[in-house]
Amino acid sequence: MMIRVQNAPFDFGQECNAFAQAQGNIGAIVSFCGIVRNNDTGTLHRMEIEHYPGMTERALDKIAQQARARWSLSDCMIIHRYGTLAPEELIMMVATASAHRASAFAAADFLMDYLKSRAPFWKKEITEQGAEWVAAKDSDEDALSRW
Amino acid sequence: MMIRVQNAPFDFGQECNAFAQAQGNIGAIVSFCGIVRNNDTGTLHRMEIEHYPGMTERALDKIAQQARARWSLSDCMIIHRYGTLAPEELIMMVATASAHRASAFAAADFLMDYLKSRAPFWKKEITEQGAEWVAAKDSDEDALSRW
Amino acid sequence: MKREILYFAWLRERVGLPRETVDTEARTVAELVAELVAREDRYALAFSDPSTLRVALDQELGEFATPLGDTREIAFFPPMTGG
Amino acid sequence: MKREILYFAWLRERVGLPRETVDTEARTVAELVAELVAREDRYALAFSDPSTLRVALDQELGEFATPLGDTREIAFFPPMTGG
Repeated sequence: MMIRVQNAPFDFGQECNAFAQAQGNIGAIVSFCGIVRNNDTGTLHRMEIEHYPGMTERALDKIAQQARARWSLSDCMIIHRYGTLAPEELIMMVATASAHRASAFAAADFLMDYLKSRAPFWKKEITEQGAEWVAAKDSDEDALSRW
Repeated sequence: MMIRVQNAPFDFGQECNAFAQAQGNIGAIVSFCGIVRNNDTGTLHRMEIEHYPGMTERALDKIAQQARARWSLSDCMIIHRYGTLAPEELIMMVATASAHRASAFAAADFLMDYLKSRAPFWKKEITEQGAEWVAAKDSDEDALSRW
Repeated sequence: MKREILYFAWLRERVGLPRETVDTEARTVAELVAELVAREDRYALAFSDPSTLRVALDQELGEFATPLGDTREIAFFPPMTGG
Repeated sequence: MKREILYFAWLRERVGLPRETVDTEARTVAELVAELVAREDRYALAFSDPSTLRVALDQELGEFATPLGDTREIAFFPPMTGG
């Protein structure tokens, strides 16, 4: 179970392959990658991601442990970046491995829902118009009640 | 929208990256990879996948179109192999790209459910004990009612 | 009317060939199956439980009650196991 | 008792610093917030709507009613936006 919190970019495909190759006898891998999306008017200069060193690693570890307790996974992984990111840069990824697809899908979906609202990251968008902290969405908090 | 039905192996990570790089302004990519899993006693020699050339491509195209009609996707892709595969070889993959994670997850999950029961592939497992066609599971047919 | 019949997976193995051309007066899939079953034991065996089988007409899934119309290619196979 | 207080995101910007050590008699998170608010306008502004804020005690999420006990590190921040 690999959890990495880093400023450096990562290679989504390479991480997917490394994760897949580290597995034993599994049938399904699901991976998710989050990307810095521009706004509708294309004026985003950059995104700044702040986090809470120490608590971040604990929170991610706890979320991953919950996923493993709940579904039959052979493994899961999380990479999340912080610092300054340009539009189209990769923010984070998760991957899950399981004998069956349903567990792999559900666990990846669960990891993402919990990461959104329970891991101490905060995003700020710097556009032509100025800087603004991204507000948490009620829908993200509501998503947790699915589990 | 890329759909490939092929005997040749593919590189999961490389395909994930190529798919991601072909996208415009998106926020989320979900990918799934299916792998030849050994049985519990480890006696699987190989898997043979038969398909219905012509209908396969039509069925996959239709499934992908349904996903795009139903969720706001910027793109999706499917690769599915046929022929003789060894344990741990990759069988197939799907990937979806969207502005938001919920659409990307739901569409990938939908693609997999429909691929399982509506794309004309048949798997045969050759083990130490002999050859056996993989039986369709009721649970796979039932999964379609989720959508 | 001449129609192309295809068999896949264990159905192909039981019938003993992957495809054949048949000259048939059958108006529906079910009538075609009845004709085949009447022909030879290997067909009777292959189609002994039609509820376990699927059919495609010109590469689109159909039902056993579906009229053949001007369908050229009729394929029979067990439930699919893709993914 | 001396405790380490951390602020993140817009809360950090409003308070004007990322962390500070305070000597406090507060027994709960809510009492600690009341002490801070009483200190200076920038704290009053930052904590003007506590319902929009989250708190962590020694890096575990807590509530405003949570007793401080021997917590060393108390962090305040807006709802998280990871992923």
